[in-house]
Amino acid sequence: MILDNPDQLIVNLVQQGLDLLSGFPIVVLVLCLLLSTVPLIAIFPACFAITTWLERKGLARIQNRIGPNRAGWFGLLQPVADGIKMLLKEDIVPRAGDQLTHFLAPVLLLVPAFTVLAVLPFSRNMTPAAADTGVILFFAIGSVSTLPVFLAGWSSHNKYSLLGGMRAIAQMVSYEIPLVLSTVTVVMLTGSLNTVRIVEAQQVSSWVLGDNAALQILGQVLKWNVFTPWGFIGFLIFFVASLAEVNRCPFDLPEADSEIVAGHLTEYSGFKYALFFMAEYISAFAISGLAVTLFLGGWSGPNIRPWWSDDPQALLIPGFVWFFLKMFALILAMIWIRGTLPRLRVDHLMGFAWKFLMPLALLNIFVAGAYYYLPRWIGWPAGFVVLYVCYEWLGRINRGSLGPKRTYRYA
Amino acid sequence: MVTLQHYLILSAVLFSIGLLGVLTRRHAVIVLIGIEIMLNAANLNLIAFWRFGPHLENFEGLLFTLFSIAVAAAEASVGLALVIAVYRHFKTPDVEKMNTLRE
Amino acid sequence: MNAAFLILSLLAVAGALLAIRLHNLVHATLSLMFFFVALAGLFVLLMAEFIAAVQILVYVGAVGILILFAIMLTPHVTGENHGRLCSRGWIWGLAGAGAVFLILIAPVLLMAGLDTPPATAALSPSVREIGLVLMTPYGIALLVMALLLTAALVGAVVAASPPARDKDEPKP
Amino acid sequence: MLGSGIFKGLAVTAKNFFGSYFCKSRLTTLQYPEAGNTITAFSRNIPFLVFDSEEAPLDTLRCVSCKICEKECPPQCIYIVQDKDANGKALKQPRIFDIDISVCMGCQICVEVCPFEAIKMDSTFELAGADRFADLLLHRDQLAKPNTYFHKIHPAEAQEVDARLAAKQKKPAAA
Repeated sequence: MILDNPDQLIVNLVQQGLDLLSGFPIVVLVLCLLLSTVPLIAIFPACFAITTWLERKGLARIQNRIGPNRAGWFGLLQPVADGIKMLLKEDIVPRAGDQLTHFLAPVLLLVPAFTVLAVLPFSRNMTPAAADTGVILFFAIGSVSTLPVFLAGWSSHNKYSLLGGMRAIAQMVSYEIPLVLSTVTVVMLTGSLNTVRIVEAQQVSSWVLGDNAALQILGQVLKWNVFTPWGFIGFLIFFVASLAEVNRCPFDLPEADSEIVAGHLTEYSGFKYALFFMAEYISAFAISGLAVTLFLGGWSGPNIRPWWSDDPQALLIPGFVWFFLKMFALILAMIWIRGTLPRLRVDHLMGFAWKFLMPLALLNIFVAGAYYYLPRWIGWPAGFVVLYVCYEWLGRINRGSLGPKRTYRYA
Repeated sequence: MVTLQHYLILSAVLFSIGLLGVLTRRHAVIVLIGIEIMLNAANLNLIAFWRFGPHLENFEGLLFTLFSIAVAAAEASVGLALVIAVYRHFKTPDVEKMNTLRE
Repeated sequence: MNAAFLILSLLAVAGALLAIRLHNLVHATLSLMFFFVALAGLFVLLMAEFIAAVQILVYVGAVGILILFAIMLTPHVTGENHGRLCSRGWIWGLAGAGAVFLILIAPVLLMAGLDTPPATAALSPSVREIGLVLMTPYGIALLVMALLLTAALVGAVVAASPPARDKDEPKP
Repeated sequence: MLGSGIFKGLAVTAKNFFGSYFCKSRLTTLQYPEAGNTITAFSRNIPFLVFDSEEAPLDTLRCVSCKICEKECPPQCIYIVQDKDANGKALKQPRIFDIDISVCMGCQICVEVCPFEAIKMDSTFELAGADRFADLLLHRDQLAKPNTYFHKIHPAEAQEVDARLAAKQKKPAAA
């Protein structure tokens, strides 16, 4: 019965469909290629549209405004209206700029943004490219995205654009280091770079395969990496660094609108601008998806086996539901932070990456190593204590002096 | 069928292109780019020999390439730092004009 | 001949040629990036997936960006008003490169007569195996590499930092 | 604890977010066409010409076409041509009085300099048109609005002006 395992419903349906066509290997090959790419290209832009609406609504409510409410029910058609507007706008290219690179930059930025999605495990057996080098592939392809941002800044032949581009490079290169170092702990304790293996390692398989429903739920939650000391700090470092990596507030210096107009986006209009915007959001999805995979248990969530099923692997709620729920929770946290924190200064930004996040991530690796060898009942509290002390200590030595207390004569 | 020869010819072509860049261009950064191209051509050679060699399970070609990439990264950082330092001194990126040893 | 190999090798050769022939340095760096990516594709064809990832991470993500930074830190470098592209005596450079090419290609062409061993059965080494080899027999090499990278880091900072100002000199 | 300020800030924004759903007084936005607009007695936008009698609007314009406002207007958006009778004698009224509101910056200098209280500031703002040249050049008949309208939009100021005009009319009678 195909309904035995709701979790694998789509996978099984696709498998049966492909089995029907097994006489035509070329068709099957093409279909496999399309099935692993088209859903990504269809679903994530749709998520992007929903997120722009969510972001505008959320930010508006945070500032006690109403937000878009004209296009469609509760303004839900606003993304469509924005898209049409962007398509119809004039595409302006600066005459002194570099025509070819000005055109190439948004396209080149979109390619890595979409490609990295392929290594994310959306559910069991639903990883477009279950590569053995998954995590490193993610960072390798992700690191390409600095180049188009620079090219956009340079090709516009505009001071603000160039400043934004240079800021973007400096920021992305610096924050990649804590980002990678915080994932090292997960890779170390899982013993694999494969994203599927990393998710499977965050489940207590004996409990999940057992008969007790409560244990099935707990077995898919308790072993998430975020509940360990190194995982908790690692997740925090990863999240903060990923905010900087995708140029979100409070690290949106490359496109700081109050200082340098819009940074590397200044000279872009129409659909090229929309492409930049989309690439930014899709890389935000990708990096949140990686955070979910590495620290928040990927597709596993409070889930039980359907009562009518005999398959021990079967799950009631499909795994991708949990994956997307967690991913959107992180995106909402990003929006919340955007509505709260003001932008950093450039020197603070660099200092935060190099003097605070990087040493903390390095210490975290040592703690993770010790945690692996110590018994859990020592390692767990001791890890938290050590990391908390390090956190406070690093904060203290980075605080700097406020200078002499100012007095205002006329105020 | 792609054989070892194809990779070797490709690698030789790339190496010569890199060498051409180093020998004929005047700009210091382009000279460095030529050196990077040559290093990459050598890496391709190493991997091709590993792939078509008899001992796939030893990973010697892979590891050699890994180390050579690391060395190339170090070389690039030091080389570009030197380009900047030399530029600051001579006020030109032109390697032809850097023809004095002191002052 | 394999279509993937043909396309990737043409891309690599075109990227390398453009990288050394273009006037505009940023364009040259861009085509160098295409060369790096094409080479990573070739590595994937040769079943060295991990090396391909490292190639993109190090070359496109780090070395290329470093070159761009160097270009941006030295003013008057991006312009195309350089006049001559090649150095004096470029003809000798061309001759030298051609000679090296002939020397490199000769053994390959001579070898074409011999029967080469066919490629062994597909084996995609897992990262775990590479890591184990890297840690046990090549551990010392790894440590030396770490030392080299640290030295390069310090050296680059020292070389690129501006010369120290004299203490007697009045501050601007 | 280090970083606790961030959580305080997040709490504040969360309170705003949820508060805007429950506490109506937080949402101060007026939904413009349906819920009216926010024009007050202090709103000032573009000038208009005041006339006294509703029966003959263009004959009872206070404007005497002295052209002071035309000279004083900083962006020079006012164009006046004096009216003449059949004999060619100049009349104390404008034949053409045009204001290009795409140029007008709403500085109110024309109002300040007018000795006859003939030009006043309007508070209308729905001025969009389909033609950016013809629709934004307002003519005499479009600019002329009754004194009652002035009373409606700026009551206090209009009363003051009426009192001043009445005093002026009395003075020559007394003298």
